[in-house]
Amino acid sequence: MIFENERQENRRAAFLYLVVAHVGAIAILLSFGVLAGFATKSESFLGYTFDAMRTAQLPIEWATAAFFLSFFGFAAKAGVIPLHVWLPEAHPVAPSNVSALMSGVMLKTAIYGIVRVTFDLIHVFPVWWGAIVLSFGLISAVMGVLYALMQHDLKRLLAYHSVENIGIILIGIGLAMIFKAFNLPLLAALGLIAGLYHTMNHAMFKGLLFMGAGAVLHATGERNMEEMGGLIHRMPWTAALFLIGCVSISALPPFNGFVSEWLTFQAFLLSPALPSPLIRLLIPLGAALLALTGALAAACFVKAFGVTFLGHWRGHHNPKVHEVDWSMRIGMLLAALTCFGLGILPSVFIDWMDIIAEQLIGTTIASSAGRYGWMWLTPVSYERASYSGFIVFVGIILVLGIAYALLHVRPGTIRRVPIWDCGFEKINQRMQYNATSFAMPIRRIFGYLFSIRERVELAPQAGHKAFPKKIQYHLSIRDRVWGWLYKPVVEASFWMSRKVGKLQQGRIQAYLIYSFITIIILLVFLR
Amino acid sequence: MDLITAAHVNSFLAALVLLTAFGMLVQRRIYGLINLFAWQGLFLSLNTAIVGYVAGKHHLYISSLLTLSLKVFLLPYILHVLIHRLKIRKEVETIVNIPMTMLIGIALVIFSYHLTAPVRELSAMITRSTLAIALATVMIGLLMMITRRHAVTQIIGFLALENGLFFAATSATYGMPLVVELGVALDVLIAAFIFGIFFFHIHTTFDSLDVDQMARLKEED
Amino acid sequence: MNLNPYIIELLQVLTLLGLAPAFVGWVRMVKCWAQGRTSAGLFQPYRDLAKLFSKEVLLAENASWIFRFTPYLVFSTAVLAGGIIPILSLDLPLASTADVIVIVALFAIARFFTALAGMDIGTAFGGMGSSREMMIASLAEPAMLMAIFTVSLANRSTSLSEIIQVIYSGQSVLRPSLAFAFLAFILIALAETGRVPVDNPATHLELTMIHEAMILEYSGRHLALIEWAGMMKLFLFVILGIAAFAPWGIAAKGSLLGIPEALVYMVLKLGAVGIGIVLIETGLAKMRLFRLTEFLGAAFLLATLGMLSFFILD
Amino acid sequence: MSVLKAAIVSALKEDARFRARHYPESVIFCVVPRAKFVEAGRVLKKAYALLAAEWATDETPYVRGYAIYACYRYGSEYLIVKSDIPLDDPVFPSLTKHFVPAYRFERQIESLMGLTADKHPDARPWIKFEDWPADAWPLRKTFDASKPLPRVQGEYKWARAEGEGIYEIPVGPVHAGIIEPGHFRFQAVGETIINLEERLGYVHKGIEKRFEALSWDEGARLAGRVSGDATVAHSLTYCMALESMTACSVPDRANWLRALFLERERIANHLGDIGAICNDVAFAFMLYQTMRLKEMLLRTNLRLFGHRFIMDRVLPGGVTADIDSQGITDILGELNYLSQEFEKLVVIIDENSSLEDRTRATGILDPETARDLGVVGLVARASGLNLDCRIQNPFPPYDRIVVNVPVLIAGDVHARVWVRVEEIRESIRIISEILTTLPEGDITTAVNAPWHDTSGFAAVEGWRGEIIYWLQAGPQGEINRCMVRDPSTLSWLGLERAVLGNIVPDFPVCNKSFNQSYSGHDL
Repeated sequence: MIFENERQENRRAAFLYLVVAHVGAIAILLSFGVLAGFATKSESFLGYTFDAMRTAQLPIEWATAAFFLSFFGFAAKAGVIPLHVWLPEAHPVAPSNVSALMSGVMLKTAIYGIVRVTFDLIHVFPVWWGAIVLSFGLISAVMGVLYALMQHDLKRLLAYHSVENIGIILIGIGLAMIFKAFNLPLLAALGLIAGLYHTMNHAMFKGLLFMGAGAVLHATGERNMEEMGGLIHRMPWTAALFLIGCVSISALPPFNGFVSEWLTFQAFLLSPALPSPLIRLLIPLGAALLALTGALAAACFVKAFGVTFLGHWRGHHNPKVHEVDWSMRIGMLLAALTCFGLGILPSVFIDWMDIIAEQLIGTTIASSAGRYGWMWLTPVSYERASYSGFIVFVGIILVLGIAYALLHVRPGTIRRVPIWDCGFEKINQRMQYNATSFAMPIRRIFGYLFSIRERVELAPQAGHKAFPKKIQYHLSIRDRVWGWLYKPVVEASFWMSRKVGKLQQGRIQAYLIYSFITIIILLVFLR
Repeated sequence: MDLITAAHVNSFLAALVLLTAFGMLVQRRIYGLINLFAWQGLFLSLNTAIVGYVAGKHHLYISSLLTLSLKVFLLPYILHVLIHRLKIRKEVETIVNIPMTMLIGIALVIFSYHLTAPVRELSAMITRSTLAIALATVMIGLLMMITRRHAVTQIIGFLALENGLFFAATSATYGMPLVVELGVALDVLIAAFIFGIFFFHIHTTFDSLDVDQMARLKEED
Repeated sequence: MNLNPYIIELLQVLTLLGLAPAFVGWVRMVKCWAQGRTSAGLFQPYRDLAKLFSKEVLLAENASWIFRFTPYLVFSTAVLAGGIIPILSLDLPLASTADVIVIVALFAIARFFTALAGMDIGTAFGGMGSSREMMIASLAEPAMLMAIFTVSLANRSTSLSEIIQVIYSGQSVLRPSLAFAFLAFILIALAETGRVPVDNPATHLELTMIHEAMILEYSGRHLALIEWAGMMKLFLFVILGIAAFAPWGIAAKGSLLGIPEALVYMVLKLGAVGIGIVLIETGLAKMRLFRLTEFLGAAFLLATLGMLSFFILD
Repeated sequence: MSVLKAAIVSALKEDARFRARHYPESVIFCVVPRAKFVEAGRVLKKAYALLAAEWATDETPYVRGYAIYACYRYGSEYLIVKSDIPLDDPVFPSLTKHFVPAYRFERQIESLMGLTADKHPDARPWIKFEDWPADAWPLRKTFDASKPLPRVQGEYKWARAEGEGIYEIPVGPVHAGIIEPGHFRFQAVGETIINLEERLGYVHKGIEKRFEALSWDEGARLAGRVSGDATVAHSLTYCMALESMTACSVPDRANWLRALFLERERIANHLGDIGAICNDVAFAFMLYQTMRLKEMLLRTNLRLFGHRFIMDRVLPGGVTADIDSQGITDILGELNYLSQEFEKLVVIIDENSSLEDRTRATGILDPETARDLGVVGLVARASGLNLDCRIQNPFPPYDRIVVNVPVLIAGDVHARVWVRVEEIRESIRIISEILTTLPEGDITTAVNAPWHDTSGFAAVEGWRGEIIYWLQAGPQGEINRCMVRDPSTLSWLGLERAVLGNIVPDFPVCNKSFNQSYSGHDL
């Protein structure tokens, strides 16, 4: 029955994808329509060129409409929460190379669209647009990675990570918009570059990961991580390259994911330059959310890699697993090398990208970012912060090599022995951690963001509750977004009618809440 | 003591008052709660004395002493005795989980800061920046009353709220007139006694200090 | 070319490698005294390491290269961090390689691979340790970032040597924001280095372990490297705290003579911190695993209050 | 007439025959036909009796066949029901439908005596391992214990939870600490324990079989070695069972000294446990302090009584160690010091919130489950069951001492710690009372050999709880069967239930708070 349910849910998701995609496309068209309309005063179709739109003077209401229409449209394409539902459904069913392209290119066109419309076509906008983009970015990042953690379908997991990464990109763009609105072009350029750098990074490591997932799927015929394990012994190349993807996406130095995340942090750290005290106070909390995202992503990829490639084979059937052929390996290798290159030579790439910032914001950061040569990344100034992926990499390798050499001057012996089994001797594949268990602590901590149902069924023995004969465990995790978005609207009216009658509660807390909320509202308006 | 140092000490004490307020918000044990309340009173009284010295308002010394004797010694002592007498369980139950309470608390601080921003810009006093903290303390006191279901925590929340008001008065206007302050102090004392009497009544009526029990008083529908 | 900075760099790394076990020995020693026991002495950790280095390596049959690679990686990230964080002097050629955020990330990569190594053998304990470690990390990281944020606000830099220079130049007075950040840092450091009340480094109960559970299958020189790196991590977190909040004593740029003095200061501070750790560890029981959300939530709260009070009060 | 006897008589009428050759006479002994064995259980269950023990005997030396016994407890009464089982049809009806503890008793009977429990839902062996030959039944007289057993292939079917995300944690039998061996199998999802199954028997030493080859006096020494940490209680129970069969009247001074030993054993073990529980939550300070106090007691034991654990000082007919007035002063002084030191530690236990946070609401065994499982001793008293042999059926000298045992209903680790704390306080008081009122006189008396075909029973409150011995004299007056029921046999069941729904890292502290004996269980 649950299976049936899920099928039904799949159908609903597919339907929603169609709806979202079409409504999104219409929204984008409408947005351009608005822009074009003001460009030519509806007299001809000449307005539909970017140059015309750029010069148009829009009243703020219309600009806002245009912006939100296009933001909604592109966000739907990019899978920004809460418009993400189609994404994890579409990715797993698509072939892996298509998935790689989808996340590599399609999501990026959406980012391109948002950047183009905002910075280029409208180019003068109020702060709160940026705040909105930033908020959506933060929500997408945190929720995306949490959803990903709950998955044990490898490709769904990666698909949810796209939601997270789009979020991180939007954080950079949102920051850039805020800075630009406050007329801080240098910082805006930094935010924008951070976002765009992450866009590029995401294309690389997500492509790599999807290819790796494809290789695993190809070799085992499985998408469920709970049925995998120990693949590193049979697919060493795929494992090593997939690991590079994992390290990159988890934002760990010296790979590329870290560079863009670090740049975003630097943009956050410069937010005290903003003139508005309230925004100054709120933005650092966003940085904390970004840090949370990074750490959760690391947890998620320890899970993904650890369960898929390490340990013992967990599956019930035992397929002949083999390494993929060279053409696939080379594809992954190229992506991995790019990840590595983007990670240790960021100043070179930023130099190339600066043209975008120059065009859109009118400032470059290359002058400061690459001032101390190709090895150093100094986004604002040398005193402020600096990072050298290259030296970090060389340093690690150097110390590692020295330690290894010193320890192998005298050849030490290594003896291969069975796993320590506490003297029990009958270890089996069930006795290792799995994906669901790995995510359980985080599931419990952030559980209120999902609708999680856990049930343990005991089949008792001969009418006794002690010593169960069969134990069945059920776990269902659902996305709460739909429940949060639409159900409340429907139920609100019912709720209102019920609650009004319940104001008489007899509870001190309830009365206090009423008065507290009243005080706050009064304070807001009387301020 | 020059003005700059005084301002520093003043803001440090404000920070400590805020810290104790948050401490009370997340504290699970009743004794810990009372001790934190006593500490808060101590910081408050020190702060009042310093402000009194800097501003040359000598009646603030009296309020400082009043705070010290009332909130650092007398009320905590009364509460200790009450808890001992009533044999209340040491753990305090919370309605909202503690990490969530912390986040709400942070939001309240930001909100108070936002709210007091205009005052801060107009005022020229050394204590003006602590106004936001004072307001936040008031709000956290209220939040504490909302998120805890124990009668003792309710009164401590109330007292913490009063601490915040007092703090606000010292930082915004260098203190209320002495008469008013004496009156407030008396009020607090009386309120504490009334609460004490209530405790006994709630306790004997419901055999528990859980104010949720009072929901039973509601008319059945 | 001035070679002095490079000599100092080397000196720093040697200090780290040499003194980290002594610091752990000191903590254990004070702990024994606090519990009314005789201690094994300051040098027991060295003897332990020497013993492990000379022992044969027993490797599980299905261990992959990740399992063998991890000890070296963990060790080398710790050593690299020791070259970046100012322990004795500000005159470090490597100092600008990485700011505090990168240093935190260096520890993160060590943790990432340790967690993978925990899952490599495919036992219940290893995976359990990895899962717990990553959970703690994901709660500690936001708090850590807020603490960094506060410190960098007060000192206008995230680079440690710059922070120390700002503090030395007297621009940064004692501020409530830094006091909050410092408190937060203490909680985070306890969590990151696996001390009581977050983890119990001395336990033998596999089911309760966090860090130890991940490295349960290690032996011989691999275990020695991991243990040594663990000692260095504790040492470095203390040094990080000293550098960000109380750097007085660390030799300024270009001052070779300041280094012996810096060493004396460092030893004194480490001694005091060791006593502090013991007081915490003796007075507290280990927390229930899911209480950690409150513990690290409190760290986040303190760090955020630090940030807020910077804007409100400073 | 006693309640239980009345219930049996009214339900079974003539089917129940009451036999006299069982001692002490206060314990009612009745024989019912095999077909009525379960009926008797059902009736007694209705009368709120608890199953205290179930065991089987091989009575071929009397040319009778096998027999199955069940011992019930209600308040201060004990009642033993016996059914004969023919040699050619070694099957007995199962009590599991009415009593949970019968689960393991009957599996054990099946494994070791080779009697099949009819309608028992679980056919897996207990104590006996899967690599024993299927027909190796050590407790049968035909079994030759001197020959080593061949190892065979076999498989033990563990309870298994199904569902996505379930994994198993095998812990033991070799543990990281210096504790006895036992295997725990968890079914868990992440940190949540879905099910725990114990597998014991790793310290099976064939003790019950060994008794049958010993003389009555040697038996007392073996009884002292059943579970080393409860040596006084075990040898005392054995001696009392034997003395009841032989109508031996132990000198009063010996009785008082036995109580002294018993209470000292209780204090020492409780101290060790409190420290160990705290150590399991990384509060090592407490461990070292309590170990210091425990060591002080043990050294005094060595000095005054010649053995740290007072092993072999309780023998049939009395005790072998006396105490002089200097010793009395020493102990009183020591207790005074102990009491002061201990109260300081209690303040720390009580005030330290981090410690309390770990112990409260952890590993809850609720009173209802505790009653179902029939747990005894301090585990029962922490779960609201007021069970203590020193009060309910006081053996001398407890009939002249007022014992106040604490009963808590929380059933969590904290309650089990607190029961121990209160018991230490109470034992300190009891020892002072014993020492001030210690009567003069002999400390030992001669014991006759028991009559053939008699049986004796004794129950003593050891520090873990009620220990039961049941002795049967053979046709020549030798030991035909010695049944040992350590409290662990019942209380181990409690642990399985108490940890359900807890998180994995809380298991060690739950386990330590039960601290049941492996050796006393794996007979």
